[in-house]
Amino acid sequence: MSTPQQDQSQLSDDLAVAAGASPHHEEPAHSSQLGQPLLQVRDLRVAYGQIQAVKGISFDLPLGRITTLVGANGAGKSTTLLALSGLVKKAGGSVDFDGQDLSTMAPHRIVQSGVVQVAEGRATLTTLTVHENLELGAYTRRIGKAEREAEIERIYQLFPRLKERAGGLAGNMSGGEQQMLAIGRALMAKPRLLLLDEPSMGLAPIIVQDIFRTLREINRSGLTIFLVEQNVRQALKIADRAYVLETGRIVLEGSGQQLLGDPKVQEAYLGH
Amino acid sequence: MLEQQLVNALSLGSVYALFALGFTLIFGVLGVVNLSHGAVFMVGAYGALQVINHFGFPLWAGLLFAFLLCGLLGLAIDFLVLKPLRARGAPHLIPMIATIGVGIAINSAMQGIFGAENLRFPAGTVSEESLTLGGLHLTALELGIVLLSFVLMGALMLSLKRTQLGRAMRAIAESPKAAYLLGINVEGLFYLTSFAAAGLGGLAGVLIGLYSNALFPLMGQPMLHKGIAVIILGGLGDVRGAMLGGLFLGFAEVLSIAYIGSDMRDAVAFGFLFLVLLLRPKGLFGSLQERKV
Amino acid sequence: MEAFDNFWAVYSNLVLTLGTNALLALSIYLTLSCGMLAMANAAFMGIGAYAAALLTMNYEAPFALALAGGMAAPALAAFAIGKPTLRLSGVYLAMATLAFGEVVRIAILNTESITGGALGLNGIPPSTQWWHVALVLVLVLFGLWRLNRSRIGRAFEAIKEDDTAAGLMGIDVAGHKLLAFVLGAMIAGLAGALNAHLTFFIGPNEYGFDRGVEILTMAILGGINGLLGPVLGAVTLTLLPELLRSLNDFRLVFNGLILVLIVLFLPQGVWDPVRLRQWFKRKGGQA
Amino acid sequence: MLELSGVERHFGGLKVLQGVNLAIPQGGVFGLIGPNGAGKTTVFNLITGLQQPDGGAIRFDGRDLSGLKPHQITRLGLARTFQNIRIFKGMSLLENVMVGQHSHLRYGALGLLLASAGFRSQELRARERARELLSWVGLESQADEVADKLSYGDQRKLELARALATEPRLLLLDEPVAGMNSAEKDEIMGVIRAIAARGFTVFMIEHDMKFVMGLCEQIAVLNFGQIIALGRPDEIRSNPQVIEAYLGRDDDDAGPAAGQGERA
Amino acid sequence: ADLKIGVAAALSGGAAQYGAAIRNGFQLAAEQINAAGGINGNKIQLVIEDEQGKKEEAINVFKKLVFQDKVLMIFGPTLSNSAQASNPIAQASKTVVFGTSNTADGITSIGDHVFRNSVTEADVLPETLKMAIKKANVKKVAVLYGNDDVFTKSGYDNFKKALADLNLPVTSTETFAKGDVDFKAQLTKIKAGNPDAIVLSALIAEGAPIMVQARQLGINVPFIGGNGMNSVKVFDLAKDKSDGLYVGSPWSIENQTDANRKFVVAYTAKYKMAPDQFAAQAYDGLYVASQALKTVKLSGNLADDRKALRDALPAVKWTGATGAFQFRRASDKAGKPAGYDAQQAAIVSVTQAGRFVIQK
Ligand SMILES: Nc1ncnc2c1ncn2[C@@H]1O[C@H](COP(=O)(O)OP(=O)(O)OP(=O)(O)O)[C@@H](O)[C@H]1O
Ligand SMILES: Nc1ncnc2c1ncn2[C@@H]1O[C@H](COP(=O)(O)OP(=O)(O)OP(=O)(O)O)[C@@H](O)[C@H]1O
Ligand SMILES: [Mg+2]
Ligand SMILES: [Mg+2]
Repeated sequence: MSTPQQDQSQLSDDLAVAAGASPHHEEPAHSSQLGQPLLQVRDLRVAYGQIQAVKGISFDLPLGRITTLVGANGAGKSTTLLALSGLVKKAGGSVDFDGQDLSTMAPHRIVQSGVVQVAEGRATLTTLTVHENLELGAYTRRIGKAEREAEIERIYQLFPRLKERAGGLAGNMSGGEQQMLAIGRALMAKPRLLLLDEPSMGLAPIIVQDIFRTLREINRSGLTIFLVEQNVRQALKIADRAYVLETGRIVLEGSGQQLLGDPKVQEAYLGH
Repeated sequence: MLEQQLVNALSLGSVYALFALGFTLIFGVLGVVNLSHGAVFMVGAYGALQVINHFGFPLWAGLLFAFLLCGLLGLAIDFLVLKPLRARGAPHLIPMIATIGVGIAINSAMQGIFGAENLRFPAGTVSEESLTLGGLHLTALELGIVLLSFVLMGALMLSLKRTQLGRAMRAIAESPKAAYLLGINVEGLFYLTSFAAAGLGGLAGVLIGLYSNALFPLMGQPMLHKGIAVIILGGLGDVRGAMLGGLFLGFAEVLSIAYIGSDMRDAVAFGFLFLVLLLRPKGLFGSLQERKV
Repeated sequence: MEAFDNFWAVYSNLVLTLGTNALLALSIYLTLSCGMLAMANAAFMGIGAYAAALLTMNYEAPFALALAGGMAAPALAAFAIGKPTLRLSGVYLAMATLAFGEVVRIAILNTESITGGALGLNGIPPSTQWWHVALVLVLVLFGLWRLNRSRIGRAFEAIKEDDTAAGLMGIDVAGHKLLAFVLGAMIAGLAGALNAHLTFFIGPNEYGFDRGVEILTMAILGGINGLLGPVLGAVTLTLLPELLRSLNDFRLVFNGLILVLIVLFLPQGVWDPVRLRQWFKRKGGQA
Repeated sequence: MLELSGVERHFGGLKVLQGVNLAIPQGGVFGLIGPNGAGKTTVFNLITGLQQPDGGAIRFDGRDLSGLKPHQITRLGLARTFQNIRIFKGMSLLENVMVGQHSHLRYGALGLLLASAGFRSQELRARERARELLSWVGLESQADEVADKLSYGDQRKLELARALATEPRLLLLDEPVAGMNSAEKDEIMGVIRAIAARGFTVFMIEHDMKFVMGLCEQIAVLNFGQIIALGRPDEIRSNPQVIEAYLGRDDDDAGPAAGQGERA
Repeated sequence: ADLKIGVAAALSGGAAQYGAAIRNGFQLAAEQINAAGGINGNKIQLVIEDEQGKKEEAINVFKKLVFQDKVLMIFGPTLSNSAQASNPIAQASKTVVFGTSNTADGITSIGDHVFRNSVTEADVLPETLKMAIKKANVKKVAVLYGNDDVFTKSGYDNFKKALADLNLPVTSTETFAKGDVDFKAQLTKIKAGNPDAIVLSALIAEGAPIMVQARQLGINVPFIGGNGMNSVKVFDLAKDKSDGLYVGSPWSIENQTDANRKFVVAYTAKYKMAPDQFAAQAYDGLYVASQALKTVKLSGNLADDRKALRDALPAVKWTGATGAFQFRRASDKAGKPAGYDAQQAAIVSVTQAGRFVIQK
């Protein structure tokens, strides 16, 4: 049996390939300039019945960068991500992804256009096997079985634990194993924009390190990432740009380093 | 006599399985115990009867017509009733109750239109003479039903187990939200399922209507009761299970008639169902799964 | 007064049927409120009806005793099958209980010397008075209301939400499920006993699949968020065909469609306190 | 007070736990850590009776727990929270907590039906106690809200309050701060300290090292179904086997344990 | 004034096909009677209510007819079960209830206001059996019946008694349930006993497929059917497999009396389909009642008129579509006189090439 403690650089390369950052990765049509906004959100509002969860926020996700959204419990982070993926109804605002208007698009079209999310609570398909979950990750891509299997093999190299349990039902995996599966499955879709909702939740420290390291690696090879985290210190460390969300409003923004140094942030989110 | 009874059991089992295939499919994907399936089944039989009687359609065209007619009916039910319920996330009992209402409405509407009398397909729609093979009697229709149910099961099973589409359907069955996140056109597949399941129900209606030779507005109800037993026996939503459950019920019924007494038939069949569930709480072929804590 | 007499002469039976149907809806509400989709209530009703009718007809038992028998017999049956059956969940439980119902029906069909088989029991004295039904309904409602406000009601609800977590709260899950099941059977049996003494005749086919589904429909349609829901559901479903009488051949079509419409547009059932409150607020606001 | 000796558990061919020996002493906070899939949650499931061990024995206060139902074990004074939150979503916060007091309310059927004095006073006391527990975790202001509406972090707090309501002597917490930010973690840390100070014994699984190290007197490390280390936080932190399998060598500024321990 | 007569029939639900035929029969008769000037100048006004084939509904409908519509008498309900539940209502309110399709035992023991013109199978089946024995040389029979339905089950009880009286050996007795589509298992078992005929107590929806499937299994012996099989539907449903079915009943579509021919022609013209026994008995029922009504002097007091009708009815003799008819007093469980049953001669016919051929 192998532990995740393998050659780190090897792992990161594999992850980068698996994430679609390899040369054959399609180039975005319009905003091909690194740092230009790939996704622009303007005045996004979401309400659950009477409760306003997101109260008009605007932000950009620059191409090829990691952007992070941090905030306390219930601030509306997950809601924002769900709204981007079209899974909750928007009460207003616009979402422009590389020239396309996502705000009225059906959820499956959003995924097809390259915006893929690893949702909070993982959303693994518990009655399917680990392997089938990964196969379904490539649902939107019309690729042959051989190619699909090769890509799954790369995910397995990234998370050897998954390979050991490939034929087991995803529902029987431990919490951490399911989290790995969810990330691996999202990478199978070769996203252009990866939305991650608390990817480190429930993972052992060593895996958390891996994940943050690999996120940085995939990002370096070209994938745009939007990261929602409560692990604020880690998130800010790898983020190029960061927003702080409080009760549905963006209250602070800046580069990751700026916010790391911000006393308010330190007080509220970084603790002692 | 035993040989003949085994043949009888096979064909009865296939009749049940044929009905149960569409029924289990819709449960498997939409998670709805669709109690209007019996009514859809009846509409298929009546629909084919109309086009065969009035337009002189040959049987295959009648079958095709029934498939399409019921498929569209299934789509309409999905669009008008099930979709709004999905949209508001109603718990699974609610759509079941709604389909009871749909079933009542369809059954009574058909009765209002066509009357309550028994109808039948014109003589000669299929040959009613039986083939005699070494003392065994079997009609062409029975043979057809047996073959068709196996073929349909095989096709459905292959497409559900081995293809991305099938995996997608299972994904939806478990969690539409997760399916959306994978880029699956969930609503589209719901429609497709409703169409296919109802279409299969219509096919079953024609074939079983031909078999029993008596069509009446409530002909779907007894089938529905048996169908529920069948899909539970087989494991809900499991296509292979529907087939095996159908055969199991067919054999249980026929053998209890042959060796215990026909007045105990249903007691034996349902007693068995009761026992099976106690021993295997998810049906004979349902996968037993512990819940993750 | 004469108008009332006249009304009562025509509709007394309907009103009393409302009462017994309300009891049936409450009986399934009890198991639903504990998270069990048990559909043996039609069978329990049948067992209660036969037990009570046989007590009156063969042993000339006083009515009260017959009613007690009509409660005890299904309670015993529920107790006997409850332990193995209630391990099942969801639709599987529904199916096992339906299968039990079929077995009961067939047993009645095949024990002709006692139950009259398919021909049923005839000439049951009509001892049920309107106040019997009313009293029983009030008592059952009161009992359930008290139950709901106690630790047992909370335990039922917790089991419905998540039985594993409930077990870890120190709740004897199996025991409480059995309790709900047996109490439900008693109420259904009582409804059966009252009904049998209202209609002169009972037969095995009245307690089959269709009745089981009808009972469930009444409860769900009315709403299972409170005690009034099942009662209103029973009222709706019993009155609807009568109100639609003038539609003749197509009345069941409308009956079915109205069922669908209620489900579509009243998500919590007919009795939905939250919606009603909002509604009143809006009204109040305008005034 | 809790003792596992030679506990085994298999799922099919998968040996999830192999001869686990563990003794949780009375008082204080005891930690269990280990890689994902090591079998930690399974240990909790075995202790609370949700699953039965395939070998070995589990004793609580000297009493063998084998064959007992979950509710019987709870009544012995054991309570837990879940890794995947399992609150009663349709009930109010107050009701959630009152469910926890189920086995401490004693009134008969008659008392219940007639709303006897005993019934009323017990219900009243339960309600007050529930409010008190909610205030421990800082949720008293939302006592009458429906639990479903709570955010993730608040749901965890509610689970904690609900578990406390069973009046346990030993409290098992499965990743109590997963999904919380550091301010909230501090809050929960305070709550757990207060609980421990009140004499409850706490047995906790957590991946957040700062949290674990800050709270626990003793920590056991589970890897591939076996205990590979047991000791005080500083011993564990520097155990090379643990670092290899679990903690990793953080190349960031803050050093192995604290740096990545912000959350997990 | 109009004479209000209530009809409670199952117009929806599983028994609707009988209820519909019954309603047709009544409507045809009412139309004819009214066209011929009514009864002593009064027109008949039918108040038709759907009782769905359910006992509770039948009770509701009876109460509505008796107390709200204030009808002179009630025809119905369709099923014997419903009659057991609803007829006591009529009896208690001293209103005549006249069944045209209730054949179960004990209906007329409910009380002296309960009448029926439906011949009980106890009277008919022995005749049918005797004829089949005579014509087809039957020495032993197998029995097949629906055991979950009052109608077919009480038919079976009467067959059983008649078979015992005739000392005819039974090779095997098999049952089926309403809604079954496959009977081959039972038939295979029957075939193994090698009977000379199969006694069949079934309704047509199951009876016709049974005949077809028997022939498919190579069973070519005659069927001896009960009341439920006496319908031209059998030709429609069983087509060329319909030969060799013996049925007995006071009414046969082939009975060439004037009254019957007139009925069949008028019915077929009005409803575009052939009548069945249910329609014929309903049709005759209204004529029987109208004979009684002719002799009643209406006072305008409902209770008095109802009583007068009740007293006039037993004496009626009438020859209609179902042949010569008169009432016969029935007794209750204690043996005291109660309601009135039908006294009629049965006609036995056998199916041949798509027709009923009357056997003599
Ligand atoms: N389905 C829902 N119905 C009603 N309210 C909801 C729903 N989901 C979330 N909320 C409310 O919306 C607000 C924002 O929730 P959201 O889940 O987006 O927060 P979050 O920032 O992701 O918090 P966490 O860190 O706990 O995951 C919260 O107040 C929450 O209670
Ligand atoms: N019901 C089951 N069937 C099969 N395998 C199971 C089952 N339950 C758990 N497992 C396996 O047992 C192993 C231990 O699971 P467990 O949940 O105890 O891990 P854990 O230590 O709590 O991990 P994490 O920190 O990720 O929550 C995992 O590999 C898991 O896949
Ligand atoms: Mg969130
Ligand atoms: Mg765990």
